[in-house]
Amino acid sequence: MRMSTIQTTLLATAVCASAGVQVVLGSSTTSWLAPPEAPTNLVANDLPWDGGGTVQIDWTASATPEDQLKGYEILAHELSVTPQEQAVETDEQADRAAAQQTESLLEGEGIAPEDARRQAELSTPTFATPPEDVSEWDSLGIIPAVQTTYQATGLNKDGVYIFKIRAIGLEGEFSAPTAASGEIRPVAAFFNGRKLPLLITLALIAAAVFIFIVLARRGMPMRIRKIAGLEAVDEAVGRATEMGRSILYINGIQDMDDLQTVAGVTVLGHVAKTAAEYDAKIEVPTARSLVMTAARESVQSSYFSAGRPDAYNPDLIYYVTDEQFGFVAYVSGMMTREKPAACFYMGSFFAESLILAETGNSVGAIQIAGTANPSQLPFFVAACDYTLIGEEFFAASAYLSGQPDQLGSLKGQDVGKILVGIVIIIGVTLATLQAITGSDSLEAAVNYLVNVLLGS
Amino acid sequence: MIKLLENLDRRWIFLAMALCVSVPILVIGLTGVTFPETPTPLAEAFFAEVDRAGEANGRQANVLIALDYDPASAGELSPMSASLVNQCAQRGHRMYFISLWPVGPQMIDDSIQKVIKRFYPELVYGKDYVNLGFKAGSEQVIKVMGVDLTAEFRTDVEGTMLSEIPMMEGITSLEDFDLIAEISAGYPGSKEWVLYAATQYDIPLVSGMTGVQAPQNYPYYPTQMQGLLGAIKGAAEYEFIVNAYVRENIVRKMLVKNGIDDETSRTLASDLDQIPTWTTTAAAASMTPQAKADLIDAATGATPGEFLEGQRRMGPQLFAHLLMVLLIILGNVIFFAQRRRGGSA
Amino acid sequence: MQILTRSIPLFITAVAGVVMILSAFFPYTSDWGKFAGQFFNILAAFAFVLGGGNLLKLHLKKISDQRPGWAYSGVVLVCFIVTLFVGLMKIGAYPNPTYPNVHFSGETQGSGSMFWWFYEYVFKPLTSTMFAMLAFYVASAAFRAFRAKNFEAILLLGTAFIVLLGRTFAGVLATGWIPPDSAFSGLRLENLSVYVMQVFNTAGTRAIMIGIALGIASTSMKIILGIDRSFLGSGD
Amino acid sequence: MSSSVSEPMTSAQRAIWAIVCLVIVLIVVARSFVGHGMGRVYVEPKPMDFVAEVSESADGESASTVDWKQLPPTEFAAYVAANPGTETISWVEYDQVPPRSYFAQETAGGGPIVFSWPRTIGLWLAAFFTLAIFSFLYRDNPFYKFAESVVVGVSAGYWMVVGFWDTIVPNLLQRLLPAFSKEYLTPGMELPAGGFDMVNLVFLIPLVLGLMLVCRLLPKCGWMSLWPLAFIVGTMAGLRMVSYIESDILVQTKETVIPLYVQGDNTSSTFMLVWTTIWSSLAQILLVIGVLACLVYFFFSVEHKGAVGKTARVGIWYLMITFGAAFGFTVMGRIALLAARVEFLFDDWMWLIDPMQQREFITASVGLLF
Repeated sequence: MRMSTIQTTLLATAVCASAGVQVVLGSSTTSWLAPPEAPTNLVANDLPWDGGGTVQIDWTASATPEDQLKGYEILAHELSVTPQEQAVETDEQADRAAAQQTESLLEGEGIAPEDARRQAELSTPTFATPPEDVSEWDSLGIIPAVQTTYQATGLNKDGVYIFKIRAIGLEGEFSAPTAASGEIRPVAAFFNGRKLPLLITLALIAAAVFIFIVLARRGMPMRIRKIAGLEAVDEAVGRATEMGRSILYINGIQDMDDLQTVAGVTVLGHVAKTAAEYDAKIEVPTARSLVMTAARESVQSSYFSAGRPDAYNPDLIYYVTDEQFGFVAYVSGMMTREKPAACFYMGSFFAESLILAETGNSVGAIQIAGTANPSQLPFFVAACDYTLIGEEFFAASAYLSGQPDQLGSLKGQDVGKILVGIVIIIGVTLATLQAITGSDSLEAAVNYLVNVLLGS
Repeated sequence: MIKLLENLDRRWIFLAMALCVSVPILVIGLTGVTFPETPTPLAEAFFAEVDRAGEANGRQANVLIALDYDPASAGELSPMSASLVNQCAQRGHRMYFISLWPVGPQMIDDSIQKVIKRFYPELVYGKDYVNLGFKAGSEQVIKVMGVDLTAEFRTDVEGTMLSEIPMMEGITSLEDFDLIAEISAGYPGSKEWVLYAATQYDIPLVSGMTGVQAPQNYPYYPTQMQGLLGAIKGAAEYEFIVNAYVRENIVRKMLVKNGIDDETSRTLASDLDQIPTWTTTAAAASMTPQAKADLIDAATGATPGEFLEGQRRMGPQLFAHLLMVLLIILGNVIFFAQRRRGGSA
Repeated sequence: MQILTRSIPLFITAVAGVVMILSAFFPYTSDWGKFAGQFFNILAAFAFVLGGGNLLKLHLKKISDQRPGWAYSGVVLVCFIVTLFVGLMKIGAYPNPTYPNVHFSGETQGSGSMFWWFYEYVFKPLTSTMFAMLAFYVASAAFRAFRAKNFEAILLLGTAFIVLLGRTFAGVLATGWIPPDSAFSGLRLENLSVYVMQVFNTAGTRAIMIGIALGIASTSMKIILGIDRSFLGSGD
Repeated sequence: MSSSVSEPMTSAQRAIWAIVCLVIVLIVVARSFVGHGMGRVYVEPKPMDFVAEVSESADGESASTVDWKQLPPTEFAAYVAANPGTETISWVEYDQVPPRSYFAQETAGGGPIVFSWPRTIGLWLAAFFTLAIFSFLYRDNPFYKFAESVVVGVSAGYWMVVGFWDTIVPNLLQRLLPAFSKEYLTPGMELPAGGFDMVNLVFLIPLVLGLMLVCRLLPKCGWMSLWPLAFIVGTMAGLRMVSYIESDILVQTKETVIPLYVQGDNTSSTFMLVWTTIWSSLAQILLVIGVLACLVYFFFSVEHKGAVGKTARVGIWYLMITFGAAFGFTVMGRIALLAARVEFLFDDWMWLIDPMQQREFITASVGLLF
């Protein structure tokens, strides 16, 4: 809602420019020299459906014509409680006191709970009298004279405010301020209405994912396109077996709270299963102890399902160190010594991506990488044979697992992409037509789409 | 020749890189000459946003300065922080330093020592700037600060309670800041500030970042991030703008202090080259010779080395980039030569 | 055991996740979100303890097994313990001038303390030099890995050239002859690099971001609903 | 590509490397005997003296309070002499000063600035570690292994210390043990009314979860860490789900809703107007096409064939340009980091260059090089 400074400046310039004309034309009259008339009927209200901290202010325009005004200045004053009340106000007792008051009010008058609470809180403390001189009030800014409404944002949710407004003439002379508004506490509403579009989007995406998961569980076939990097997994494992060398799997350097690491563990399960079938050795150094635990569980169950539980060796999955470069130094040293035939880098990678891919390249390994950290993708793309890019990497874990739940959620994500695509196409079409025709109704439609449907 | 290059030991490449970086540093260090900078719109936007902080709310601006980096990235980022603090101090903004990185407090300390203590000794700790230190928890810290700042930050870095710090009065949540200025080296960093602060609470955000992060943050500019400095180039450009601004401001203040009227001071400060000749004119008669000498020094003297770090580093940058381009071309020449011979790539 | 290792953790995950989602929409619940956030931050600090403990365990084992290079494990341990002791005890740190009688009141990393010394002269040079090594690796990778194998690779290299040259003085040298206000000023390298960043890079990054966000949203939902529980150690 | 790292070097190559090393060593040795030497740190002592001011409480029942007052060194001596038996606390802090100040003091014949052994040793140690790490570029060696072990140990300890003092103490101990914290750790805190705030009992939850997390270290109790892990993963999932949808889906979609036609802003001539219109409209069109094409690339339900395949290919082109840009920027960053380290060696340690004007400029050292 905030007006950009450029817009304000433009408006101010426009106002000034027209004023210049006015001065020349109306030089015989002196009306613009006198202070402008004060605006009237000031009403301030807590903005409903918000997260708190915003007050809506409306007023009737000054009697002085718009083109003779520089604008209106919004003044606010946060009321301070008188000293003896302060002790109560500072801790939880105030809330309790307010709650009791709320109850009594609710019983007696049957008004809406939210308003009751606010009134209760307002009536408890007595406030120090605000300063008479408005120059001691906080100025919230000067807005163009064409406006008769303003949203004061960023106020203290627990504070109580009163407002005044005054007109400013072209020469910067002030009108008398209006009478103070009522005392307003910019409380938070039960539901933050400004977040409604977000909630709807969230619900849509969640519903799409959920519905497809349910459909998949009911046995609806889920077709997913081939992902090039994954086709190469068998080839890489096969080559390692042929050469009698090991497979190295790096699960990124982040902990289990990173969703990429979780996806990496799922991919590891598949690679380990293939390795078990081919009877190839797979080695997994990790940078986090929790990842080591998860990786052991995952590999063990893969060996079980491949029917080779005896071949599972937990000692090949081990923790090195949390320190980024310590870990890299260890892994690159190990790679030069053992020369693995295939290297997998699946997870969240940072600067070490380059060192790993470089070293892997120098020992001549087949390298397959997957990460959602875009900054590291160029190095993987350049130095590895196959790379899973961004969302592909998340999709890969679903694709490999072959579980209906995972595939269903992938379909749900596709629905999200279709939605985004449709909104972009409609929006761009409308905006382009608007830019060419200059139509007002189209402009309104675009503004509605951009500012309301897609959030503030 | 091709044969030789094919088997080139990578240590020769390392040596070439070392020379490309160290020789320009030596030469620039000895001669003090740097390459001229032409600021791009992004750096100008960064400067303008810091400059106008607080104007919308019509008060002295509260600027939250988050230095989320460690010494490993300081090479790229410390010039940005130095210039940022320089601009804020010169502009009279109140500075609140925090960090989401464990070693961040040291970076804050460096900036305070290097800029505030040295060039703005008149600023008072607790009134003009405060160091709130590090908190663990990454984006969760931002999230909690959005609701209740004191729940997360109870003391400053020296253990003084926030209630005893004058400038903390009236600061309860992120919304009480007029600008968030953030220097970031990764996670948590600019993306998190965009996600959890700028987008949620509609607070202006400017961010300086390492080159690695810059491409991913471009889509946020200019709606969710009002200024963006990428890598050492961004730092050098910003440094250039801030230095010019600071010099102009200092000269103007000096003139006003010496009784020159505002209008003249402004025009003079905007064209510093004319200062030495101007001091010989009658208009400057009211100034003492000492004041004149100080003024000429302020207008034309050398910029302190602290504020040239970024511009100095653009020298090695140029030669290293040329080396990189050369290496890629050379690598491809070998690649195509091999392919023609039928060798495997 | 199933209850302790499966049911309760899944319940905790669901509650924690739902609370975080609700607190975004219902201001009255933002306090819950605040508590959850604070708890998380405290846990994050405990995770450092876990990391330190793991380190201790790993290297003690290496030493007791007398594995190759165990002497270096000894170095790790000594450094770890000394840093920890010096920092936790605030050895050589000055108290806060307001409370000179309380030893622990001062700044942990205050200039002049032992802990600061460790930071300034050990931690800082080591980590930043480790990071600086990447400049060398980048050069060697440029020579060996970036091959114009196909059209895609040529695009990648071409953009890299534009950025590399456009972001230094070389750009000005190479294309500075194009007048800045002519019709072709957009072809000056420094302008071209900005154009590439704002159009192509923004488009690509934006699509990647939207895709990843969708991936994260659906994975988060699966985690909260208990469908994806691989983080608890197994795929099912 | 086969590796060339493991190939033995020819003797000529070895000789070149030996010469390079020798030259560096010679410069260092020579440099330390020229002028004021190199790599020295000077500090200025700053005495901090406090005296106790005991004030009796008004009612005479509760204990008297002690206030500590800082006095300048001159007043301090007089105060102590005047009030024997007063409790005092004193220590000396040291501020690092540029060597220039020390040289000036020497010329002037005396002053408070002194040479600092701990910091000078530290600086040389830092230089040693820097070179030890760089030595890995030549080959793995004991110096590097030593430096690597040190960094692992120190960083783990460093994180624990900072986490303890900056998070555990203020956010956990202050809440659960207010009296203890005020007495020994953070005397500046305010005690809640009654000495303890019952609301803070809720902070027992993170304490218990935290201890359970640490239980991962015990062989039998590993499962206990699953609870805090579940909490971490759960909060992260909830937090990220909402914020990613808001910031990366809604806002990014909104940013892409732009008109494909933009009027140019250069009105100097009709040609320039048309030209800038084409140029800026083209930017918008390319942007929208790019976002849509890349989205198609990430679409998993349809095979990349026919029209979809062609669009996806355009998507890949965009992605490759994106990666090229990322590569260029990454290179920039890495080189700046290296430059910073080299500056440390040349400036702080070897005193070859002096960009911060910390010392008198020594021309002799320049002569050594050129």
